[in-house]
Amino acid sequence: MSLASDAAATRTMTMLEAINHTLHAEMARDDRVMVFGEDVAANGGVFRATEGLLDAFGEDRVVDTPLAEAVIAGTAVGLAAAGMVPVPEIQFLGFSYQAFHQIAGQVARLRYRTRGRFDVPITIRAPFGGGVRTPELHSESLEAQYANIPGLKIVLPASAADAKGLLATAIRDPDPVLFLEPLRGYRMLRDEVPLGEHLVPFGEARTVMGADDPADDDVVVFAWSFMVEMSRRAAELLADEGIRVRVVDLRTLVPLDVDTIRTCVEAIGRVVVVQEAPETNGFASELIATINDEAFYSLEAPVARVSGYDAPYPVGQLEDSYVPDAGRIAAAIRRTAGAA
Amino acid sequence: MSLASDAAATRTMTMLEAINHTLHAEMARDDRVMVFGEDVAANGGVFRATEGLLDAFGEDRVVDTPLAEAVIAGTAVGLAAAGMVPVPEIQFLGFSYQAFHQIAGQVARLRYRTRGRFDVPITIRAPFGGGVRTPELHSESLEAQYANIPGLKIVLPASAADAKGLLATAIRDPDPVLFLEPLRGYRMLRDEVPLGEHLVPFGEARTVMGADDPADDDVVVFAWSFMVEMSRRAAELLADEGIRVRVVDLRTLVPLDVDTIRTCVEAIGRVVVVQEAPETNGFASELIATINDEAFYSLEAPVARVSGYDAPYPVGQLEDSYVPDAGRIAAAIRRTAGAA
Amino acid sequence: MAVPAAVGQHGVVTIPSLSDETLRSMLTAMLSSRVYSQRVFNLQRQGRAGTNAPVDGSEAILAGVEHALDPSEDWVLPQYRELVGLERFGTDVLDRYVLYALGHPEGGHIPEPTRVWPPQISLATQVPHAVGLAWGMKARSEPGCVLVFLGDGSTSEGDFYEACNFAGVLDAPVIVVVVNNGWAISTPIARQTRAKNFAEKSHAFGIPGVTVDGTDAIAVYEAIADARSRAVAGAGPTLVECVTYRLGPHTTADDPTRYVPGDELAAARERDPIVVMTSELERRGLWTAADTETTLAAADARMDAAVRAGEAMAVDQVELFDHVYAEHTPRLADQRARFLADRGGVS
Amino acid sequence: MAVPAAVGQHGVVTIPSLSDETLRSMLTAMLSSRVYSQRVFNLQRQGRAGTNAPVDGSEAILAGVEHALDPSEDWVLPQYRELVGLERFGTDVLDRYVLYALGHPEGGHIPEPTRVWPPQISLATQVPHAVGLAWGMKARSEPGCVLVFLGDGSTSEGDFYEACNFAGVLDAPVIVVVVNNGWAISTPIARQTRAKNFAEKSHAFGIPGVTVDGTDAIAVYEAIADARSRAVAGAGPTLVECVTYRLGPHTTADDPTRYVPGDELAAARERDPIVVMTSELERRGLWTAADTETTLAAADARMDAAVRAGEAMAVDQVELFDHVYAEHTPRLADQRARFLADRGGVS
Ligand SMILES: Cc1ncc(C[n+]2csc(CCOP(=O)(O)OP(=O)(O)O)c2C)c(N)n1
Ligand SMILES: Cc1ncc(C[n+]2csc(CCOP(=O)(O)OP(=O)(O)O)c2C)c(N)n1
Ligand SMILES: [Mg+2]
Ligand SMILES: [Mg+2]
Repeated sequence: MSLASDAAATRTMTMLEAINHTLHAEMARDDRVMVFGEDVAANGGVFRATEGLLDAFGEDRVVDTPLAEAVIAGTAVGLAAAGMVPVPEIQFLGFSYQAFHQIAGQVARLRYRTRGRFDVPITIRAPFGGGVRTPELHSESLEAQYANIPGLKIVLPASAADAKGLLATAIRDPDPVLFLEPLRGYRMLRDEVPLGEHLVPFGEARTVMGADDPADDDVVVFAWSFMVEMSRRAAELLADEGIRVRVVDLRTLVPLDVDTIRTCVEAIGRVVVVQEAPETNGFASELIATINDEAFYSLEAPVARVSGYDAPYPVGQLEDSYVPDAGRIAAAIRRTAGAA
Repeated sequence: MSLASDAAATRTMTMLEAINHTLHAEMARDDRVMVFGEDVAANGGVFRATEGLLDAFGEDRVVDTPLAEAVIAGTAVGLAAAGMVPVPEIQFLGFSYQAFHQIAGQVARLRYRTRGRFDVPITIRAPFGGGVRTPELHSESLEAQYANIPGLKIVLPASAADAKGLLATAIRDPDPVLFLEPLRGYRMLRDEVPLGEHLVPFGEARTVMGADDPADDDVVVFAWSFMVEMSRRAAELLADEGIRVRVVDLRTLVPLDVDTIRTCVEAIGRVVVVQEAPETNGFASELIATINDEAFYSLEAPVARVSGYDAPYPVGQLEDSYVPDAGRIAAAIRRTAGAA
Repeated sequence: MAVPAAVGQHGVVTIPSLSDETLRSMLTAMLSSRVYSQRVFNLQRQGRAGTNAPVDGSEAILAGVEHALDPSEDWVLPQYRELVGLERFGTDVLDRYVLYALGHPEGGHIPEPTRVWPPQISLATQVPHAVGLAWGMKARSEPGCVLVFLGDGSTSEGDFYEACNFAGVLDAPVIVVVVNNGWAISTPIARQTRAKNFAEKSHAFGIPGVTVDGTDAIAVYEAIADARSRAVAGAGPTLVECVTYRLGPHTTADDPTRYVPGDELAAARERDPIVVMTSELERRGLWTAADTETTLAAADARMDAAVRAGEAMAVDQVELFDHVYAEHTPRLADQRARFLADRGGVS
Repeated sequence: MAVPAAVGQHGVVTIPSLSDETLRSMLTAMLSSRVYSQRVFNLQRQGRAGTNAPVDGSEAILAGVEHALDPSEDWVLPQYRELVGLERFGTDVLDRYVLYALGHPEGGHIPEPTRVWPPQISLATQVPHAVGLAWGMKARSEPGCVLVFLGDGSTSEGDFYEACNFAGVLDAPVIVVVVNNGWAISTPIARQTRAKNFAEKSHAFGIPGVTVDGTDAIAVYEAIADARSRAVAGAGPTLVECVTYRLGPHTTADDPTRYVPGDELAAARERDPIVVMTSELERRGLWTAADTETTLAAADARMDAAVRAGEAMAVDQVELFDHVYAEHTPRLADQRARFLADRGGVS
């Protein structure tokens, strides 16, 4: 097989497979990459995202840590300063709260505090998100709480191919990245993943559905992570009703692809933003503020937010009512399409 | 002195004096109230906010804790369950990061997890805010990171009288309250404080400046904490230029006084929001989203945000450029007043 | 890291305070808790319950603890594995645990006057809560003490240390029970710490620490009774490490064959706490095979009823807005109203 | 909590490894660090510098540490009080500390190859960093070790425990130095912990712990040299408690007369580390009053230069946007551009 055909080859993978495949590839590419966290070695991670890494790269580079998130994030700071490329896993994003002081106060600002003495090529991987009947604090969407912290990059893949392309970019990035993986998408999201080198740059949104010319669409939906899939389903429902919906996957919240947002809003004028997080001060609020800054005069109707509610993420029997689904998203799109 | 005149009596106090006075009053009123934290007892707090409490109420109710924020917040949960009214202090809000998992994951949801078995009358006091040349993590404005967490109330007084009225309300409130005190306002803000019972309800904004009829104002500024004072100064600058500015102190971000916001925006149509926090996903974003929901059609210009920048709170020689000042706020108001 | 030879040997010694009735009650509790746990496990397999963590291996610890405490005065804060073994504290504990496993919101609500908290998922966060509660009881001059459970893995969290250290300073009436079952999911204790054992961690706090054989209900009972008498006498906290071995998977979501050495597990099964206690009580003539039959049948019937009641308990979806605050904030009230309106429109 | 009688008595014993030259160098460093610290303190009083924390009482600890380490291989992660006493690691350390005190952004930038980190304000967060750095050095098979400072108060933070525990598991080449100066602002050690002493906390991690007299530079040197040889030999971490007494206020913002018992302070002044070391070296004929004069004058001159250079170093306000990311994100670039435009307009 020639190199060219190699590079073009793809395979259908779940998002989980794509992540695992990428970790293998990046560890093989760069021997400074270290994977560590709770249950990542012998067990291959509680979801098997790190399966096989221990066998392939040995116990010096794939390390089970004690059950202590702050020191997982905190040692990453020291490892980075030692010249390593740490890829710690926080078993569930909700438990990054235990490491908040290290992530927000230290990881995010090591470069700033030391005025560039140290690069901070840390990629913190963590699954999150609802719909899979997890116990407390396993499903919480916390991206907005991190987005207010300068120095972090916040990356949320919504397809298997992007999981590869964005994770590889994250690991090679000299800045700290929160790489947030949708629990519900791990096995549900399956698509064609390039087998060769595949890098998706940060700050470039992806159009998931929509007309060639955005001006031909009626409403644009901005979403990230699993809500992209939900928005796509909503858009399909509405296609039958003749409402043309553009679905844009933001991919990275920091940096944000303001150009694509502006272009879409200017062309379409009607916007829905979808998030799993609680409404108040979720990242949707920032998007609305950004649209207000960038394209206020193009808006033909208020931007609609579809969010989790301002209640803690609930128990199993209530969660389907909490997390936005295609029906709720479709209703918001319909209202926005029809607004005066 | 009759009770009536007592109730009407006031004294000029700094915000710090008002806080201290209120802690004395609330501890005297309710013997379940306990004050604890780092250096709050013998030292009376590093700013003297808790001065005299140890002598007045004894070492069982005014307690120096070990240097460990998570257990300060975490024991508050247990104390609340035991029927006490905990008023812990976090020495600087930046160190609430060390307690984030307890505040966000436990304090905020004890009621929810137990379906109302336990009341959570916890008031966490913490100073924050810039302009006073503090070391790292002493000045950070983190209100937005907390605002995305359901179950908390977020209260930020901007005057001495409000410090009293809101703190008394917080301590008597059955829900957990983050009570955030502006470092720069501790001694700089001085006003008339009622000496008797004085309760300021949550969720009622305060008009600091403005015409009797909001429709007579040109621009409305929403702010909280020390930025209210800065906005007032900006408004005074602009009065000479003939721009009539309404300054509204939101006082509590959760709950938010949506009615006042809506009324002002409908009447005035031009809005500036001021915050010290970094721009991205600060609480200003939520306000813009709220205005988008509630009064979109009344807006005559994009809402202007005046914020700290998307950089960590800087060192002393840079901080005056970082924190919004009257000049920057005035410029934004001017632009908004003149926008097409 | 090994159990000190001096404590918790299998030759159980009768101590006067333990009546035959109590011994029988302990074994009954142990057998029952295993049944309850297996039934909840099976519910998950049948798609009727969420992820849950079986008790297997911890039965003696739970029986020892619940019999050494006074349910009318003492509080228990569990991690997540213990709710099937605290029936002496009230029948609610199991009923609510079943609801919890079924994903019902009321599963978190253990009603007054039962002095047990719901499961804690955010590991070790319950230790500060326990210390605060004990501090509050002391402040109010209430009798009793607080007992908090956490796993060997959870001792690595900062909250455990911060809380035990503060408990020492406060002389708080709290008993911190480390259930050392050898594993934190797939992580063995050797990767969790180099401490000689978990009781040694008490040196960091200047409080007493003891290690007991957690497969021996009587040894656990004695250690807890001792710690309790110190706590209620104002002598402060105790750290009690109970050493056992996790006999099942971590949770319904786990495959322990990936990492648990088979021989280690086989050896542990020889010391199955239920086998140990059953043979001891049989030896003393306090128990027969028929007693086991009766107990298992009663536990099954108890669970039938709990599951039936739990599954019959309806949930109104609008409850997701309740208990966020004492009263809905305006915004939450608004969200709730829209939720009801949308539902009205859709259904 | 008292210093164990067996260690760190004042009768200093000569050990072969400490040459006269080293002993003199240590005292020079001690005297200098106190001068540096006082000068920085005074800058704050004059409104020229921000809040800062004087070194008084810790000089022997710093001198012992810096002389026992190898600046070409080892790293030091300070808390915030130590930057005036690490000149052996490079002249940058002090120069940058002066900038730091002046509120200059470059104060955080200690340039290569100096192996010292800037001050840490978020207490105990530096301990995980040190463990990570030591782990990384081990992973890269680099020589040397990492030494991290924290105060007695800071040992109450979860990060300290989590990090020491993980260091034990990793056998990381790290030395954790607890500077026990009796106080955390106004909180005395008796309210910080009931542990017998801070070295005892090592039991929780299964690592060696030692307590030394922190007013005795030679005792500190020996303890650190010993810990270092173990670390670089692959024998893992050591916890070293250095007991001293804070002779000054907590920081420029503090009034210790509110809480420090006068007699306790007076007793501590008798053991002022500089007095102890000076009289010891005088006794040995290695030091005279004239040496003190010369050293103080040199330190003053050194500070004059550092302050002059620091105050002369301009800051462009636009630097507040730098080093947030390796490259400005578009939004930050935009904010920066607006900042420059506004400035252009205004000035
Ligand atoms: C703070 C936190 N981190 C991680 C997890 C994920 N997690 C759930 S159980 C578990 C292992 C707990 O081990 P241990 O404390 O020994 O208790 P055991 O399950 O053995 O009873 C982990 C890592 C969690 N629930 N909370
Ligand atoms: C996480 C955190 N909490 C609180 C503070 C505020 N603070 C600054 S210094 C200090 C006391 C530190 O005492 P210790 O660790 O003994 O060091 P020392 O000042 O005595 O050298 C406190 C509470 C802080 N800087 N960081
Ligand atoms: Mg375990
Ligand atoms: Mg100290």
